[in-house]
Amino acid sequence: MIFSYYPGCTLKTKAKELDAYARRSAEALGITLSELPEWQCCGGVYTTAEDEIATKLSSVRALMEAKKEGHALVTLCSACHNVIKQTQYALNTDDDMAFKVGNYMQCDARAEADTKVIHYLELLRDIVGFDELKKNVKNPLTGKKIAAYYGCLLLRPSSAMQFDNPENPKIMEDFIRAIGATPVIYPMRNECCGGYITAEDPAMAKKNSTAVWESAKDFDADYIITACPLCRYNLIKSESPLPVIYFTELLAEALDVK
Amino acid sequence: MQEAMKKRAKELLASGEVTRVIGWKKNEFDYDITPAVFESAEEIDRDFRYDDFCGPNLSKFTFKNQKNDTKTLVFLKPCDTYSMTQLITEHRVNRDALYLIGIPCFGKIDIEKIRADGTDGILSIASEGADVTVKTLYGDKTYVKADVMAERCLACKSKYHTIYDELMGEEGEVMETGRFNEVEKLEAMTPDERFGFWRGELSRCIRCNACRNACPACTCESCVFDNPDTGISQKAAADSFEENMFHIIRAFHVAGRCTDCGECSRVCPQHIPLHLLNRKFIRDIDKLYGEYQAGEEVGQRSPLVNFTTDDAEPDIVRKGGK
Amino acid sequence: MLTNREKEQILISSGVDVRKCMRCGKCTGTCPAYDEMEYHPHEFVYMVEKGEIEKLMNSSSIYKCLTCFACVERCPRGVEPAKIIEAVRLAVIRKQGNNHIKAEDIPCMAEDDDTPGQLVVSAFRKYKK
Amino acid sequence: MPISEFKPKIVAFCCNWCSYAGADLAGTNRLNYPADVKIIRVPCSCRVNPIFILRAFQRGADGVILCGCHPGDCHYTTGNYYTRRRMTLLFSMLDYLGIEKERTRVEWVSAAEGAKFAAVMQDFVKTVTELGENKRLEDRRCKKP
Amino acid sequence: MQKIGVFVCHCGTNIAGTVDVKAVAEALSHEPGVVFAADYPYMCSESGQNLIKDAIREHGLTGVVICSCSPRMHETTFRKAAASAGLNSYMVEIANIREQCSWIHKDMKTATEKAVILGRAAIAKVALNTPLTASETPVTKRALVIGGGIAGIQTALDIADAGFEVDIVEKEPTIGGKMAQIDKTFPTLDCAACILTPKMVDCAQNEKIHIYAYSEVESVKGFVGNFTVGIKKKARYVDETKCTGCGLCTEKCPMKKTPNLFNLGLDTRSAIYIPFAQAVPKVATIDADYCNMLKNGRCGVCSKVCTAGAIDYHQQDEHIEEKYGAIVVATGFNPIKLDNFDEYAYAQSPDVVTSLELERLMNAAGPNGGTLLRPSDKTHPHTIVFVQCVGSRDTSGCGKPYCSKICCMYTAKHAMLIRDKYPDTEVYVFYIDVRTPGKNFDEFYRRAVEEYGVHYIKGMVGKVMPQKNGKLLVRASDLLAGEQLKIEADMVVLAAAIEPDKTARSLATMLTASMDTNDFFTEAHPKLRPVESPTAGIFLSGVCQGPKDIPETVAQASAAAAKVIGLLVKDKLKSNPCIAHANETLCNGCSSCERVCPYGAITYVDKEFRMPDRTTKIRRVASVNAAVCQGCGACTVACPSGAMDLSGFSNQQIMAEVDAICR
Repeated sequence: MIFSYYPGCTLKTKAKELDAYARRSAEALGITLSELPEWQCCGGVYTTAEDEIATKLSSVRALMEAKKEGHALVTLCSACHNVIKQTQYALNTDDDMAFKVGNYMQCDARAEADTKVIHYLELLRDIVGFDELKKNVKNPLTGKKIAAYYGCLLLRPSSAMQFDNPENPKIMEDFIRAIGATPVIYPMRNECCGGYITAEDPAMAKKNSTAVWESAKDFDADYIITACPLCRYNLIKSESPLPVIYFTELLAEALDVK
Repeated sequence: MQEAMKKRAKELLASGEVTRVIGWKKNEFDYDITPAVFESAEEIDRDFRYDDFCGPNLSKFTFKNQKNDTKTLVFLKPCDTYSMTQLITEHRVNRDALYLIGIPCFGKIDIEKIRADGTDGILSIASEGADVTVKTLYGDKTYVKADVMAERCLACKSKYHTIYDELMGEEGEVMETGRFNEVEKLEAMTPDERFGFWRGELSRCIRCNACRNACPACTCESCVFDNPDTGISQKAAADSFEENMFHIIRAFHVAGRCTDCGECSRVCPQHIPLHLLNRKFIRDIDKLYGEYQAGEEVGQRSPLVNFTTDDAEPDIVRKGGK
Repeated sequence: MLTNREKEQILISSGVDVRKCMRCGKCTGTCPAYDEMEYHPHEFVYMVEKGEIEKLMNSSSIYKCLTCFACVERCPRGVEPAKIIEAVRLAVIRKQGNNHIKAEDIPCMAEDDDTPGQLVVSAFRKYKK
Repeated sequence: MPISEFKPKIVAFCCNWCSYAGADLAGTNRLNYPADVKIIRVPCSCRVNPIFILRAFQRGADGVILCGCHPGDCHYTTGNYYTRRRMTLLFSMLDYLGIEKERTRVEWVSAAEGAKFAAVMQDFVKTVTELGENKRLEDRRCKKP
Repeated sequence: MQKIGVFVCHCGTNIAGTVDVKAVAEALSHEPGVVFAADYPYMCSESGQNLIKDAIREHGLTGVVICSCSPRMHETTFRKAAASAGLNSYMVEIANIREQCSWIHKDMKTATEKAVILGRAAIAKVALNTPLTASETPVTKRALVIGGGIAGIQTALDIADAGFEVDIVEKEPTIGGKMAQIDKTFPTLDCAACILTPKMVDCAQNEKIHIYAYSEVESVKGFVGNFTVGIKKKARYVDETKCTGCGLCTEKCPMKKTPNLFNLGLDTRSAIYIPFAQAVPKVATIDADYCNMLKNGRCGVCSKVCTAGAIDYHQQDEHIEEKYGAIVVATGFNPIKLDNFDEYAYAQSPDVVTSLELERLMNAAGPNGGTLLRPSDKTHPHTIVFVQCVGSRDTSGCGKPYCSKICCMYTAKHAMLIRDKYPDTEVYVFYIDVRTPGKNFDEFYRRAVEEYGVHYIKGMVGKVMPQKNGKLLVRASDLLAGEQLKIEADMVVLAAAIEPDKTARSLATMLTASMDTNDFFTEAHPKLRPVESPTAGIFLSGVCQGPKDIPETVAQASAAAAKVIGLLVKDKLKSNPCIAHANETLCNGCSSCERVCPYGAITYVDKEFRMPDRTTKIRRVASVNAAVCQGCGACTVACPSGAMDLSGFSNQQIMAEVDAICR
């Protein structure tokens, strides 16, 4: 099965491992991730303003590119996923936005950007299936207590993301079970790490991130896993005593392709 | 087949099982065939015909000439059985007073197609298998039957008989012959083209009522267009509106009941393809409410007196879905 | 009448109908940036409705919002306070010379070897035009 | 006739139980919609015969709209289900004959939907005004000189 | 020769403000057939009506057109006026120039022109009106109440008290409804069971009342005065007539792990059960999903211990048909499911409960025998947080857009009861507004604050976070203090919005009674006919019509009963004469009309017709039962020959209106 793939900038630089493990694991699961021939940076964060058009165009281009390729588009970085999904949602629900974007791109933007976009975790859940994944695990991570950290970007706003229950998600926990480990459920798993505020107010970011790992630690987790390079950065910067790793690394380990 | 039919008809008359026979008879020309009532063996021997010109649907004729107090034998082509079944569903004929014999049909010939070839002064026509031989004042001509068959027969929907007491010949099957192709062509046109097409056709209507007279679904005691109390009665269309009105309402009134026998177009002296209106309704019904063939079974519920709670909204037309 | 024009701009830019707010304060109850903010999400909504845009524009609160969408997700009236905050911030940084973060700030960020590119582009999107 | 001057004639058939009451509610709430709309009260949308619709066009209407209770809410239980089928087929036939499909419409308006009634009428009048005069189903004898 | 009178009403300035009424009267006076035209400030006033009556007598009017408000307002008034002057009341037509003209148009010229056209249409119609006479149908003197909560109970008792038979259909094994689950009632704090159970017993003992418990309405046919209702008595596997309610079976039943639905699943019971001690009828029921005997044929203990021999494992659903003159809907409510509100951790922590669950937790007959304990560890809670408006006033799509009305008061009650019984427990109530419009309601709420020291905080809870130590960290805003609060609570109580019972929607369809977008039944008029459905013969009682508390429910229940009694005391009902009729000479007998008739009002008869050639012919023709036909007109369009027509809305009349409007 072939999917178009949008890695995003960070996965080409500081988060190469997130990308590499994802590709290797996909291959092991019989999924071909075909990187879009042309893509630009998503911008890192979605601009909600309705009079901001230019900042949304890179996502629109990625969507159109994927449509041309004829496959559903898979993303991996939480930020890229959030920006692309929110852009697509705006195109579909806001006529004015669709009109303006169409003018920029000289096309019927809504129709040409209607590619299905799924996150790598959704690929595992909906295409591969966690039961099937479990069968492919060669190296189950039995006994590991893992705290899934969702952060904000995968879940919210749920109207656009349609990813999982935004207040009580289970996709990462199901993933953890599939690779043989034990999920740890803790209340801060869908609260913000501070995100980009670390550039503006590092202390604030530290406070937010600390609250997250403290909560995970409180519930006896061994590791924290995430899909977002910035979440991982903030958690590490805030001196998390728990190792913070990308979920794809655990996946690769479980599939024995690390 | 004709001889077998005659023999059987005479048998039934002789036995007293029936007192009347409805079939076809030849008039002045070979191709001028009309429905008729036969009440004696002599009449049958003299006039009874069954050949490739016996197009008229005997169901409507039966409806018009029915008698309750005596039993009538009616010969029905596959087409005609659908109409007969529909008439029985609607309580328009008395099944108990009828003895129905299903007969095969191999497609009827459209004399207009022979004439269109420039063939004039026809003395006689004989159809044998795939060949049609025409004797004229100016010599003989031979046609391949498929070339001169009526359009409605080329798109025949069924060789199967939905009702009979007795079947002569072999039973046929329901067929798929692309009878909606013409409708689809029209649907694919722009509204302007469609408007032009239908204006061109309907403007030729002379309101002779031939379609209404021949139609086995048009059996109203009094047609709304003849009844001065309806406020829409009209004798002749005085305006293009009335041409449209008559045909829209006629098609609407038979929608869900029309068996697509094609009599309307066969009898139209102006050659208006009226069946394309009825087929449009059939096609919409099939697509929107599920396949439905009127006259398939006695007691069916027509889609227009039926519904499901999740039917399509009328919006579907405006939005161009379907 | 300056404020009315500004208000109009905020409403158009955010696409938010502030009049839908029923003053429950759930947005603020859930905001992770609460302690660092002078004006809180519900106050943004209320003050924009009242037309008190200038106070908001002059407050550092506009740079403290994490765009985590917790307020958007949990608002029972579908008001979307985060979009209001972003619209006010944009109204500020779109003005000439008002970039909150400057290109020269990048090297100090880049000094840190682990800084993901995602952080730099996000910060630029939020604080610079 | 220039579009700006063109005032369409719109006939609205409203069922007594839902849509006529919805129209009344629009009035009670002073919700404006164009005066081009004239309402005819019928007990149920299923009372509307296709003949009435054609008759309206014949006599000079530029648009005909039918309003009834929402499917499932018919005062007579099932009337509007028949309306729905009849009108879908009729509208499709008119379209097939090349007659503008925007001139006819069915809308479900409940007794509580005064605002919807006004909005529907505004929209319908706008649509019909843009289409202009009904030419394709007119009867020239019924036109004023 | 038509003699039509036209009467244009000013309705004060309601019409005259935007319509030139004199010009309308003048324009309409020239219409064919019109012999009299006048305008008057208030046509519906006595003097206005006299003007009409005088004109009818003086000019010998054959038809009357009144240009006024909606016929839904005053059609009956004017019909009566006409009748009293000797004109058949169906010779009156109304042109609606208020709701559909003066109130929606601002420009005098436009509105006047439109009023004239509407008047013309009414004149064109009235010219074709025919005198109609209403027929009469008998009334079945028996009422059906659907739902056996406090609303249904009160309605049934009042109807029975007036001497009429009344049946209650209740889907649960016992009547009592939500009130039976409640511990205390506001604002008096008296015990719910103490005031409810005597009424339940009254129902059981009243010989006019028959209770179909554990039953559902399956079908409704007919019309006001003459409903035929199909009732399904679900199999309870216990013979109601034999069971004495001794409860021995429930003690001996080995399947003790069945969720106790009466306690909202907070504890368990046996598979054969009596919901609660005061159940009516006090009869056991077997839960087929849990009973071993019914599931796999192994057990049979209850049958062995039952001395009355009441257990019947082979019992089948029973289908009953009954006739009623009136039907009262009292289907009540349920708290909404909280799936969309996981920020409050309802699914994650057993210590987050709904208010109704709290009622059971505090009830002496509840899972803890009346001692309030945390569900998770059965310890005494020291801090309790109440969250108001969970899913109420919610337009985000997660909850309900309306105010559930009862939550403010029951929360004050809960807070007060807890502080009274456990003074060491701190109680916080997060509110958006405290709504207390009711007799002694605000005083009650103030007592909670002033006497009992309940902490009311204006603001909303954003998130509830279960902690490792078993506490619930509540993050909320205090809007008045301008603070973000973090409270470590032992329990969180959610005031979940209430919604109509799920069975109401399908019932509404059966009854052809309309509902609003929230699935509450619509009343015939929001102010003036609040307990009647727009569908004749259907009445509304309790929360099925909109959120309300117990006092209001009981008041409405009695009001509905009064309306039912008003109907049942009549021996006959006049029926609407605007019904279908078949022209036999045109009828084909094709059955199209019969198939679309929702009331089965059409039958066929064989009729002899004389033919032009002096022979006779027998034909099948349609015949309409005037008592059954409701006048929808579906048949008139299904009929291809135009034989079916509708009195009062005939083909000719409607086309005359079309013509007049398009003129």
